[in-house]
Amino acid sequence: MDSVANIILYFIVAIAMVTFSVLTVTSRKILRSATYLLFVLLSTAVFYFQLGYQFLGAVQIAVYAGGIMVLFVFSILLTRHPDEKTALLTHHKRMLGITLSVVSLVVLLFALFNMPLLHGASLTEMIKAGNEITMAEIGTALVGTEKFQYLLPFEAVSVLLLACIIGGVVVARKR
Amino acid sequence: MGITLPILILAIPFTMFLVLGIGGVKMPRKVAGVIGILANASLLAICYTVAFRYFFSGDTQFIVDGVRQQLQVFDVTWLAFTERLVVKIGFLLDPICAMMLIVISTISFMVHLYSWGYMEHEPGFQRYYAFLALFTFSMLGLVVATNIFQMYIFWELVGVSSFLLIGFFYKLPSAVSASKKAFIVTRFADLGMLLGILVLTFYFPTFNFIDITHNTGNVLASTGGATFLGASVLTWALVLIFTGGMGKSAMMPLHIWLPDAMEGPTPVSALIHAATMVVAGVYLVARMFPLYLVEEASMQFITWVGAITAFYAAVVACCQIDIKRILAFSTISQIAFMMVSLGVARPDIHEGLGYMASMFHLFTHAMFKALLFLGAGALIHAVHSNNYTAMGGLRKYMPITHWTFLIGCLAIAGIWPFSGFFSKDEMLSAMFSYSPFWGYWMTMVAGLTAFYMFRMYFLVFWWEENPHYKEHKPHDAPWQMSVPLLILAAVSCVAGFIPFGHFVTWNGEPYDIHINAQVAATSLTVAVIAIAFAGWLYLKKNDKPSLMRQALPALWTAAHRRFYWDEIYLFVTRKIIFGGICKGIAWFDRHVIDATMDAFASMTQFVSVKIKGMQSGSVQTYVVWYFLGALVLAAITWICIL
Amino acid sequence: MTMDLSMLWYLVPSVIMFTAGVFGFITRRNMIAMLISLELILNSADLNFVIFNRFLFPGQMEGMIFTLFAIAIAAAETAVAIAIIINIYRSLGNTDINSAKEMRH
Amino acid sequence: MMIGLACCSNSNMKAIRGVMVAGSTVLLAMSIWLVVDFLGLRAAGDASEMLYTGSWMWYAPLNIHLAVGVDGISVLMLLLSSIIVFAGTFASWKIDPLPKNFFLWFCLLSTGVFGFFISIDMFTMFMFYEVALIPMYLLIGVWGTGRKEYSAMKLTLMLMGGSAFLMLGLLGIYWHGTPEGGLHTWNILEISHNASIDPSWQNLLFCFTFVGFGVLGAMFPFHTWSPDGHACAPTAVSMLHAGVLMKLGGYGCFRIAIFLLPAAAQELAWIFIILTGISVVYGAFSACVQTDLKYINAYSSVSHCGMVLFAILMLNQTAMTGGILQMLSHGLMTALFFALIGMIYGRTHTRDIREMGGMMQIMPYLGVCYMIAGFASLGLPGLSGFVAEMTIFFGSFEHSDFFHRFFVIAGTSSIVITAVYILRVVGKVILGPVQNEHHRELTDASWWERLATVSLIVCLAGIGFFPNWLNETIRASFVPIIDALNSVF
Repeated sequence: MDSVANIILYFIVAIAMVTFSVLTVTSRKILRSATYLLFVLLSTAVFYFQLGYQFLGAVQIAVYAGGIMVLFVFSILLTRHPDEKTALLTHHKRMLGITLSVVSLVVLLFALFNMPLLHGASLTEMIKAGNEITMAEIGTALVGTEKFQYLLPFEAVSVLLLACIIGGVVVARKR
Repeated sequence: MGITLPILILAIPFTMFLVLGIGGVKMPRKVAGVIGILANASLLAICYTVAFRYFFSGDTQFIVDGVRQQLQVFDVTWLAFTERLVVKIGFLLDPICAMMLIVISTISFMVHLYSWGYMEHEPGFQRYYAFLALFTFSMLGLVVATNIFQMYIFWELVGVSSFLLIGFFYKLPSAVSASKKAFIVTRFADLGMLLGILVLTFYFPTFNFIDITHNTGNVLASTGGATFLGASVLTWALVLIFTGGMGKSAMMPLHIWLPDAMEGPTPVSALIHAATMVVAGVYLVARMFPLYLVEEASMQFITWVGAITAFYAAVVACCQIDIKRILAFSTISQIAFMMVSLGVARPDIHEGLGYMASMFHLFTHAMFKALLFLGAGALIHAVHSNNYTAMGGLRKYMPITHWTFLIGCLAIAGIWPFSGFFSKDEMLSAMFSYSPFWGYWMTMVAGLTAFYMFRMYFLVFWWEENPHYKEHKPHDAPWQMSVPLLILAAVSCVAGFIPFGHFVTWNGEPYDIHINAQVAATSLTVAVIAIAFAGWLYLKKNDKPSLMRQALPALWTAAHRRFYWDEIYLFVTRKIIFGGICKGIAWFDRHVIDATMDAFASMTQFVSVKIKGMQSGSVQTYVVWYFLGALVLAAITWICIL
Repeated sequence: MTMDLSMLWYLVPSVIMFTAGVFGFITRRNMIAMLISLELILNSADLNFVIFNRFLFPGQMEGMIFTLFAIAIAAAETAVAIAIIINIYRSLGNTDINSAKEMRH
Repeated sequence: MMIGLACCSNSNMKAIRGVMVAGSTVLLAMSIWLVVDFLGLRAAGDASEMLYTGSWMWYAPLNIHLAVGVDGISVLMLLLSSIIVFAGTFASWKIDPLPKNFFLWFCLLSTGVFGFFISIDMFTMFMFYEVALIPMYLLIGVWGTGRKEYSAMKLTLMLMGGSAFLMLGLLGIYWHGTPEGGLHTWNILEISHNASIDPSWQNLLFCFTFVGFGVLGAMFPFHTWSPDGHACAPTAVSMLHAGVLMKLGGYGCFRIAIFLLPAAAQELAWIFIILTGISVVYGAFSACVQTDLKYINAYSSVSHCGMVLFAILMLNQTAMTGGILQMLSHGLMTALFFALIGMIYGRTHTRDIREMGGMMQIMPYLGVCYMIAGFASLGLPGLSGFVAEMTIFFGSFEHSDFFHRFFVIAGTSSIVITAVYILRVVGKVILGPVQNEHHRELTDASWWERLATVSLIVCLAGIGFFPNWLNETIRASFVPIIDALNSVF
């Protein structure tokens, strides 16, 4: 049995998430959709918190909502006027998009609701059942080489990020 | 008999061909001429030695109890098709071969000598001698063949040397097309011969002449009575082989190449298209004579082809303007005479008189026809035209040519005591003994022969003088050309008295020639009447010939145009084979076969263009497809779960 | 029935976010907008990782670590993508997906 | 070996020529030595099917070996190839752009050919076959003339299509060629000894392999790559392709299709006899109306190669021997033809026979050579074509049923048609008056061209004059195949 506050929080966040997702992809002003995306990302972060992954939530806010969004905004401002509207979609394309998304949504939801595994245990039990994940654990996991420890991917990602930095500079630099 | 001389007979002309052909370009004409003449003189000596030794030495190799033997001097393997079908190259010496050796070497020598004068100023004289040497080699190889395949090999080679010599003036389109025609027509005939050989050897697997002709019964038995389209296979084989002979000997309907072949230099016409190569067909039949005897039908075929050709060619010869063409048709007619004579020869009719007579005529005809051609060459040399319309009244200007030509004409007309009389008389009596119909028929042809020969003779040497002579006075030819004329004229005068039956008969046993008085009288009378008629028409310029022409315009035109054989052939080859079949196939190839292949390609391309949209590089489209795929998978899963 | 915050609850918004992302990705012509939609899809996937980790394997943290890496990679990917988009914008003058048909310019 | 030579050379023309001449001469010498040695071994009484055998494991899981060995036929084919490579080197003395690359591909092509002829492992055989095919695309596409891209593509695609069939056939033979439980093998000799392929499978596989090789042998209706390909290819490539590569088809047909699948060969030969019989006559008729010298020759190749396959399908020793002789003869002759056409084209810049004439007056040497090639093609005694054709006809005539007779007679009639088209060209191009006055300034052959043509003519005449040793060598090599065929009944 979850606490009511938790449930209310859930609903607020879920509704915000759904609304802003839809708004993100339907808004004709690109800067706005970026802003809506920010809200989606934030609400996701809230979910992470709620699910007990504080570090992850923090990363989500810092990297995604902080870093990536800035990139987006910059690029949007660099490539078009802020109030410029995207052209209206051609009818058949929009219809195609809507149909496809709705159909897949239906199919996915149908599948979700028919999956018995997904009901059952509640969040609180789960958080209680599993230990809270501490920063120390995460830290050890990231730099260890044992089973369930991720030094190699960690290094790979760092190299990847470095490559991205260089790549981004090379690609975007003025000729 | 040693093998040195026979090998030399083949080796000398071949070496000469190589020497003159490869080194000829850098050789001065004089040197080439001397080499050619000397080589031919030695060839002549060797051939005479061999032939005389064969006929007169009385060696038991050559003659046993008065019967002349066939002797394979050597026979080496050339190519083994199967264990039994082995092609050999060898040297078969027998009466007809020895006779042909004499004929070929004599005429070849005369022609070489004559050409020295006639061709001296032509470019490519060395090449000309090289080709002549190649021809001599091939012809000798043909007559000495021990087996039918060797004969076929050399048969092809004489064809090609004939092609080369007819096309000697290769800058002239007419010469080129004449050579082409000659080669293709004879090649077509050779196809028949090849098929004949294939059929024959399928049943009786040997090529060797002696094996075939001495075992005719076995050959017949080996076919096992098989028939095809109503005729026995042996008949088919023999008729097909004879087709080869028809092509080479210019029998109807394969005669069309010979008149055109006159585009070649005149001495070549004398050598190849009068004396030697064109009688190859006769020689072939004579070679296989015992086998032909077995199949009555094939003999009938030969007789009929010969008789029709003889008459046809004689009629056409009456209406030609070009003197070489007249001689060409006369050659056709005379060879057809020999064919008929062979066709009516039977062992039980005067011991195969027709065979002997045919060979006799072959011999005499070679001499006097070569004479006539060389004489015609001298005429052409003098007036620079082939047509009698450019001639007339030449007897005063060219006495030697005139007298020798007259001798030739008398010989071919069959006037005693010239050689043609004797041989023709023997042939006619053979025909009369076989069937009076053929006798009278061929007598009529003989009369026509006398008529057209003297028509030409009178038109060329009498009639009226051509006005051009004032500007350009004709004169007799240089000695190199006159000497052969005189020699051949002399031969034509005396050759008839050779007791030919002692030398050449179908089975090697001697036979005494005796003039059949009745036949001789008939043919002589006919010939004299024909000559008189010709003289009445053509001795002096008058309008009787043109009146006659106007009386029968259609006949004259038809005969002049050789009864439209060339046109028929042209139609068949140009329109049907070339225009129809070849063009059709080429069209089919381009537009059906190739188009099908191209269609495969363009279909592939079409499809790829159509589905190219899926690979547009547009990520959005990919996503759409991806999701559609995912949905389909989901649907499938769902169905499966249900 | 008791109001349990079960797995399903969390998955539904995630699914909706995902389909919204798909919709945006398919329909938008602006490359940045497409990138934004892509972020939505990615985000929903991240969220799913976390949800599954929490509800099915609460004692472990593979899902979380994976999401952690995913976020890092998403950041890298976005940076490069944006660099490319800006570059395209420089050479073409717009960021329309349909105008970038050829690889070389 | 020659690749190495060519690779070493820099792009200096002289050096490349030097390397090529040295290489091809060495190759020629080695081939002649091989033939002599082979004949010596045979004479010494070595009667095994293949000599100089060797086998190296290449890829064990599929039991692929690099197995080599030669019999009389392959020895002669090697000799033929090296002669043509030799002549081709001289014929492409002045190849224009990128001479090094040209010769490099040329060498790769010849490597494929040589490899093919010495392999007795089906897989390596196939591999070399492909190695020989691929360079064709580049050689035609880069150094060709006219619609070269189209032709190169067409040629490659059609031959690749053939290879696809072939691969199916070979795989089939591989899987079925061993008795139950045995180790699958690619080795031709082992498969033939096992003789375990089920007849119904044989029929299918025979069709696959025969069609596969038949495409390369220009069998009707898969011949259309040949005219276009030959017309556009550079001289040496035409020579090598028509002279040797098309022979791969015929060689494969008897070495694999007939040798390994004798029952099917007996049963299905009639289908292919019809097709090849059509090829023979059809090619000849088509050649009669073409106006491009190379097209004429390409169609004539279709006709002659049709004759090769036709002879092989007769399934008796004489005809098959004739088929091989025809391969040799056609290889030399057609190489000579293409060399000459290339030389004429190089001077006149046209191959249209309507625009040429009287070449004999302008370039007598080339004219004479062309006539000799023509005579060889139409089967003049004393040159190789005659020997080959006669052997084929006499061999084919051993079948006495109406069906075979009909096609043999049709085949023989092709010699007349051949005469027609050859003489047509000779009459128009070589003889006759000069058509184009500009042509009068052209020069006759240079020394390297003379060397190329003389080497081929000598071989043609050599076969034509002394055919019997070839005949005996080939005949003896057919014994195992004939045995295989006879064992079926």
